[in-house]
Amino acid sequence: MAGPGSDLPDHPDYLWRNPEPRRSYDVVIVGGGGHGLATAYYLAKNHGITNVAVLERGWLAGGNMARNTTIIRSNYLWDESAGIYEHALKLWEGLEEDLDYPILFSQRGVLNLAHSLQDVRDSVRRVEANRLNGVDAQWLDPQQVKEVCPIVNTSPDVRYPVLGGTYQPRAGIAKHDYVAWGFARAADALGVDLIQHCEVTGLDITDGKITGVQTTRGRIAAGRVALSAAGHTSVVAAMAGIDLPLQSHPLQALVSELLEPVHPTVVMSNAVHVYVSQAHKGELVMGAGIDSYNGYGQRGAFHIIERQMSAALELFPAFARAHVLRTWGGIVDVTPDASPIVGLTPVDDLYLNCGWGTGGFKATPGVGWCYAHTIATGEPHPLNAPFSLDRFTTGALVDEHGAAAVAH
Amino acid sequence: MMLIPCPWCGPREEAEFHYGGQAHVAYPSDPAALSDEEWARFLFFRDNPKGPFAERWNHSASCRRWFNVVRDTVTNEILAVYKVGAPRPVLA
Amino acid sequence: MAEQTMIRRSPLAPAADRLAGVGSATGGAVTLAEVPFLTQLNLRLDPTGPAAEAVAAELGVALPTGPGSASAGEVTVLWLGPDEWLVVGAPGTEGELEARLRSAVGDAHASVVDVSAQRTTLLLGGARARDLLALGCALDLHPRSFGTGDCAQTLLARAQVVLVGREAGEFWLLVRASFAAYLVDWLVDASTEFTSTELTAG
Amino acid sequence: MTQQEFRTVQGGRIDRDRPLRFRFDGRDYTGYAGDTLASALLANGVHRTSTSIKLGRPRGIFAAGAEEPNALVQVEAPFPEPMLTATTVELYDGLVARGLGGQGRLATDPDPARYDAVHTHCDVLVVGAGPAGLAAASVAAASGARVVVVDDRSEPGGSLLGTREAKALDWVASVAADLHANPEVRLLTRTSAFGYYDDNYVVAVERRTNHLGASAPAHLSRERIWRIRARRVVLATGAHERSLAFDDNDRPGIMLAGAARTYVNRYGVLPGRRAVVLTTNDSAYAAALDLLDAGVAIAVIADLRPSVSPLWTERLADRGVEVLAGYGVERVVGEERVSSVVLAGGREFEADLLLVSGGWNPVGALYSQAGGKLRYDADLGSFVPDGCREAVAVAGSANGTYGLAGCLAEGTGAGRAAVEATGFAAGTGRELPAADESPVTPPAHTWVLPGDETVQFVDLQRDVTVAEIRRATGTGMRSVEHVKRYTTAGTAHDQGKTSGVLTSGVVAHLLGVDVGDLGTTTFRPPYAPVSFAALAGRDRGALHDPIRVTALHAWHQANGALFENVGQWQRPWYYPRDGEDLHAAVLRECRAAREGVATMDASTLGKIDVQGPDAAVLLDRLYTNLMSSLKVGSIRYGVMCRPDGMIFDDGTVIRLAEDRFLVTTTTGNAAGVLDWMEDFLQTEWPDLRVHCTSVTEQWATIALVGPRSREVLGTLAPDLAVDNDSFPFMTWRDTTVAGLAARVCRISFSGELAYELNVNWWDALALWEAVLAAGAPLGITTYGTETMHVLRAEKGYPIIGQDTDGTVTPQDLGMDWIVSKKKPDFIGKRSFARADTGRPDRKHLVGLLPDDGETLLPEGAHLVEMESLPEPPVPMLGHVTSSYHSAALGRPFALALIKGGRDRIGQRVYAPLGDVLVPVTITGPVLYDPEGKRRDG
Ligand SMILES: Cc1cc2nc3c(=O)[nH]c(=O)nc-3n(C[C@H](O)[C@H](O)[C@H](O)COP(=O)(O)OP(=O)(O)OC[C@H]3O[C@@H](n4cnc5c(N)ncnc54)[C@H](O)[C@@H]3O)c2cc1C
Ligand SMILES: NC(=O)c1ccc[n+]([C@@H]2O[C@H](COP(=O)([O-])OP(=O)(O)OC[C@H]3O[C@@H](n4cnc5c(N)ncnc54)[C@H](O)[C@@H]3O)[C@@H](O)[C@H]2O)c1
Ligand SMILES: Cc1cc2nc3c(=O)[nH]c(=O)nc-3n(C[C@H](O)[C@H](O)[C@H](O)COP(=O)(O)O)c2cc1C
Ligand SMILES: [Zn+2]
Repeated sequence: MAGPGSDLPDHPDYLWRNPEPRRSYDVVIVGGGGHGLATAYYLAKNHGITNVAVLERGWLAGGNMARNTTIIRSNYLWDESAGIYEHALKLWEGLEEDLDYPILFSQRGVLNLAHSLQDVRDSVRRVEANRLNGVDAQWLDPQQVKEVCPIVNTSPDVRYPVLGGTYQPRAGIAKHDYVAWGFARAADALGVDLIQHCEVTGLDITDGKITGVQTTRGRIAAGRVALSAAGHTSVVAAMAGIDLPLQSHPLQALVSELLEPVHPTVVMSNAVHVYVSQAHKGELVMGAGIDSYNGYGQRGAFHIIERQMSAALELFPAFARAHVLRTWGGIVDVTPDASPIVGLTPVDDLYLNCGWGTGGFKATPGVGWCYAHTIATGEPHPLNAPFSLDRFTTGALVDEHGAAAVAH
Repeated sequence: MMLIPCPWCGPREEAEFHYGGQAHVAYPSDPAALSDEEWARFLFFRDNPKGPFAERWNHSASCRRWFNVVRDTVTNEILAVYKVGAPRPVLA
Repeated sequence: MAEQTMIRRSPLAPAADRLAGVGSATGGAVTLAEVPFLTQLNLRLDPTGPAAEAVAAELGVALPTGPGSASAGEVTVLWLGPDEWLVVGAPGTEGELEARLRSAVGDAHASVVDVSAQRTTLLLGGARARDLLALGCALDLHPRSFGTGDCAQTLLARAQVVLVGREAGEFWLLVRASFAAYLVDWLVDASTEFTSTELTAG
Repeated sequence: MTQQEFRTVQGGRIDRDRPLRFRFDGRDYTGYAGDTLASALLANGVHRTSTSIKLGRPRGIFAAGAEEPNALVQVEAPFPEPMLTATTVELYDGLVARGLGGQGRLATDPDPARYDAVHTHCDVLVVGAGPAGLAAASVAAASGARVVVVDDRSEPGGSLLGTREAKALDWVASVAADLHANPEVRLLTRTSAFGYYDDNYVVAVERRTNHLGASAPAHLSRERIWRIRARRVVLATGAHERSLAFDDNDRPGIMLAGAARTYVNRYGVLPGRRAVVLTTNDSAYAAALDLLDAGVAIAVIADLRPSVSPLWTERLADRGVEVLAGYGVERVVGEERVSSVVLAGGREFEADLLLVSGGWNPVGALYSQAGGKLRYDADLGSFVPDGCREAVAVAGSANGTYGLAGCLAEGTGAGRAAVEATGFAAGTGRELPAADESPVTPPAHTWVLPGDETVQFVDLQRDVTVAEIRRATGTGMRSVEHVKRYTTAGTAHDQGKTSGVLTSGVVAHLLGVDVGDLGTTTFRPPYAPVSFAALAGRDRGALHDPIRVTALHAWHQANGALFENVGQWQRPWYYPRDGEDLHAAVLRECRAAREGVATMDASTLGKIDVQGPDAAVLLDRLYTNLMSSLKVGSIRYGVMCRPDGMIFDDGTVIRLAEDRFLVTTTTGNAAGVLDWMEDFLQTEWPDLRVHCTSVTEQWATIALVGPRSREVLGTLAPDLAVDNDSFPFMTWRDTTVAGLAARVCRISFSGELAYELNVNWWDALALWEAVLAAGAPLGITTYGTETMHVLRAEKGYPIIGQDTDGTVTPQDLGMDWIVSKKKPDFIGKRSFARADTGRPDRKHLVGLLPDDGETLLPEGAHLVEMESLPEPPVPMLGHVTSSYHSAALGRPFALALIKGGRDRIGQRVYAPLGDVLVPVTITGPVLYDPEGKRRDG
């Protein structure tokens, strides 16, 4: 009998070396999460820069990459966001082949539910913008929502009834760890050194230019340094005296036991605040809201979980007797406009990629691609140019929450 | 669920409070005199330390008072509670 | 005036039967009733200033300076915050009481706002009253921690309430009028637990 | 129906007078009250419960508690529940279950049970009611402190229940009786503490009625979440026995030695007839003796240690049992059930049971969640507590203390220290029972036995073998966290309770590193699975989120209103009459307002009383326009921005006195605006002498709108001079309306002559009925939010949150006039000087008229410049924020935010709708009565 997960493809037998850090690299990437690994891979692959080290303070991809709900979509409101997320989605569509690694990318579609008349307006606005930006998107009425996901409670006996939803058929999920390992293996094969348990503790700057990093495994010289430290970016940037408009918050998620397939797509609801998919083995994977305050503890408060479950049962009464097996938390770096910051810094040859908050997994290949370009050329890639740090000074924000687009 | 000691009501559940972010960020006395960079700093840039952080809380479900707290952002341990306007206490 | 009171409708008038039903369904383990139309004045002033003394003199009772309440005759003063109180009196006395308070504070910086209709009051009693509250209120309601005369603003079932310990193990629950019907739904549902003596765990 | 052939003749804590019928995998059985599904199955000779998840290998009952990795079952009746462990399902009459290899199945019918949550506070929380926990509770309770004791089993006693320690069991009973009798103590059985959060907040789930099956009382919650806030916590959670990796160590009939002991002693069940014992430590000997006493033959004891305790060897020799030191298991024969066991060297022993003890793991989950550190104790061969920030202590075998006397002593000490720390003088607990203790021979530290790694299981539940772990380390992985994710070890239902440390051990063994350096994977809540329904509790449906209603809500309901959720409020959306749809109803309601008289309940608007000598100063700083110049008796509309210059709320301000204003806010923002004011008053400008008080529910507000509204007001308010000169626009009067004290404001959100009548909440219904009665001859019509929106849109009045989205300045809305040039500063002013807010191509609020005079543009539609769409990305000009059919204009119209919109007035742009591009013409935002002639009636 083939049980759940037994049909999952086997991993390669070999992933990475565990090299000792060298004294010097052309590029040092701080943070071995999905973004850091993808950046290293595209630096090597697209730009031929292979004398690269990815320095990771813990185990590789053990930060948010290990703990996200893996939702991938590109149906963002603003042109700037649609540009970079759609670029990422297109890369996702070829990634398994490119990395020669089974990443379980499943385009099962993502539904974003609307529960108020204003949600409906915002949703239609987003769908219409998506279409004009070449992003697949549909507005579904409650009946159509029910057809896409039959277990959603579309009856009016819910506190905030479902008034419809947006649907992106090309959106979906992938297996987070496999994605990280796929990028890691490919980067390693191209000569990138992946150095684990190597925490960056200082940034060496001379005459406004970065020259290397101090680490728990000694000093490492670097021609260029690229930050990819997600929730810890403020801490690392502070080593260069750079303040950032970031706040790091706890964000939690949880899984149920393995269940027979009940949930064919991904459902997200901002108003009722829950997002759910059923992963390949059969566990329900669910995300909660962020804790309101800053936190670096990789854990969140319990009432957030209770709220999340009450929201889940509003939408999915069938989940009542499912069980929570495990909850966990990550540290998400949130910007004032809920859009990322990718580009140059006031320090020469020091680059910045952060602020993806609750939604940067889906960007992994896209941002890796653009960030690698930025690092290799010293100029922002056109797709990340709008996400510069100086938008906070000019006011040209890319306000994704103001426009009621949903995170994750 | 933290237990936050309101200086007026005593310890209460975190859910009764609103978070107010970094403490000691004064509204500039003359915004017009600030450069765009300085104004942007006031608007958007806040400390985000890993460790003790002086921050504001409002006891919104009860006495509606704002007060300051020094909390370790790693452990959530509350190291000090003090009133608005008081200087950040020096912690050993 | 009398005529006017006749046509007044308290927020929970339509729920009166359901509230009474809780007492009978639980055999008195939990009792609920609305105490409508209480006079309620929101008072703000500096507790260390002369206005505080003047008000105390006028009401015949000192303003509580921390979570708690104080009573004098028909007037009960509930502490809401370090410079804020709710002065509760008999129905229909809001005009007179407001005038008394205003004249007592004189020129001091103080505010008196009639909020009598802002919140309505529920009287909760019965041997299981505390257990009922524990189903939605995070305060420590053990008699050692919260007894007669104690007063706290807090959340009950995610609605903001002012909770006051009254005589004989009863409680006042002051709730904003717009939340009152919801809170009653919640309380009635919560009381299901006590509707039978069989296996009343906890 | 089978007889319970494997039931002992007597003994056990089951009630032999209460037989219970149940069905498993389609066959009917009986068991007794006090059984678990697992013990009842074993009593009937059923070991094999399921097949393994990936490899489909037969699997049986392996443990006797929450740590069970194998015996997963699906309950089918009385109500489906996916994936439970047979070892924790208490038997009840009528239980129907089946073994589960892979995925559980959710019910398709709604769950009829109730669930709830309750808060409790205590001085001391004791988790675990074994000897250590009960000893702690006993001293703590005797001090008078408030004590809560939780234990996940059906009765207190912990692992003592699985022994025949008569004296200790008597002690358990007397302590339990003491605790039950003490009003300050709550002893909760069937309650697992599953999460340890900040500030000693421990959450537990109590299974209250499940064991009653179909006779569970409906008025009680089935499961309850206990939210426990404890001043001190004592964790006495015991230890879990672990297995060893040897060939075919997953066969049905292989069981943890301690579990077998529990089945015999607690449940009166023989887990087999003849057993081989494999152990690394002394504990399995006691198990072997108890099994012998119950009639199970012990074929041999294989002890991996080269030298074993002479004491135990002697005791077993007395019973004719051979102990082989330095021996392990080479092979297990029998697929569906162990039939014999081959030891290293080839000796084969016939047996239907193989008892294993690979050592003990103190249960460190909650401690670790509390932030406690774990340290590897090489002598014990396990991870033990090593310091924690929270006010928590660990006692008993959870602390690595495995002897009974030690557990009792440690529990007592921890209980005493805990109460003393909370300020109580420690009392004297029940006198501890004497406990004989045999000297302990140190355990062997073995993880893997020689053999075929592909059939040596580490995580039974996830089918993870030593070979797979080797493959993981072979990829380059060095961290147990990686190995966990690569192999999925520890990620199943049991979260690796018996396998986690073993996994670390095997990795350490394969990498040749110290297991202490490697550590464990992270312990996360919940300690044991918790149902979604329990976590959701009663917060479902109408109780999911508070519903706020106005004083007139019942009237609206009785009169057929449909409602719109606006934040937590429910507002009448429109009032359809027979057969009307939204469109028809709204056209009718609008017409009434424009041509006759109409009325709506506007009570949800936020209202704040702002008092004090500096009230005007405060408002001047918060609003973009000047409020200090407002005259007493007058009203002014105002807008508030965030410091970034974006609009955040709007509303009217009425001046009641020199030092007193009444501010109204949007429905959704009342609390936000009050917080905003308090924030500035308390933290920025404490020198301002101002007090703010919410009066949202104090006042009910009824809008009376339309050219004939004056007539209605005139009839209702005989004392009020209602003519335009006496009562001009944007003024207010206190008067009597329908005999009720009322404040009447001349405000219009529709462009028509209109009033807002404010009375206190109690009088709202009386006023409303009076207004309807007085207006009846004029055909007064009630209207809801939709009509309100149409009327204001025809006038170009924006709705904050609909026509704005947090990126819109007052200037973008064409409201330069509301941005004071005179005031030196107000919140938001500085941001208007930033580069981006000065851009000429910012989006402006404009009107749109579809050229065909018929198409209703969807709200959210975008506008483009071109007549036919190019390939994406298509440059967009902006989007439709509001769009309606207008009765007054006789056509649909819209409001939109368009790039440089004000400079485009008169231009034609296009709205792509599906495949069609609808031409529309940009106009100014005010489409109805631009001269404002209708305002005065
Ligand atoms: C619960 C949760 C759910 C989420 N759900 C989704 C979702 O559904 N869809 C989606 O698109 N996104 C989601 N996200 C967000 C997404 O996970 C992140 O945006 C994304 O993973 C961030 O990029 P990263 O992978 O590089 O980050 P990380 O994996 O966090 O990588 C950063 C790395 O930097 C390392 N580091 C930090 N400081 C140092 C230092 N000084 N020296 C060396 N290394 C250092 C860290 O250890 C870490 O490994 C979710 C996040 C969480 C927490
Ligand atoms: N000989 C040995 O090597 C050995 C090893 C281990 C234990 N023991 C014996 O076992 C006993 C240990 O006593 P003890 O009091 O430390 O532990 P215990 O195992 O007797 O009791 C712990 C209790 O806590 C419960 N529990 C665990 N986690 C829980 C949670 N999260 N929520 C609710 N309940 C939870 C368990 O179900 C159990 O009932 C002693 O008698 C000791 O001699 C012996
Ligand atoms: C998409 C996804 C699915 C997961 N599925 C499971 C699961 O089935 N079982 C499990 O125990 N954990 C599962 N986890 C959670 C991990 O075990 C772990 O909690 C998470 O990676 C965070 O790491 P930490 O808890 O070790 O800090 C899953 C995580 C993610 C992101
Ligand atoms: Zn307070």
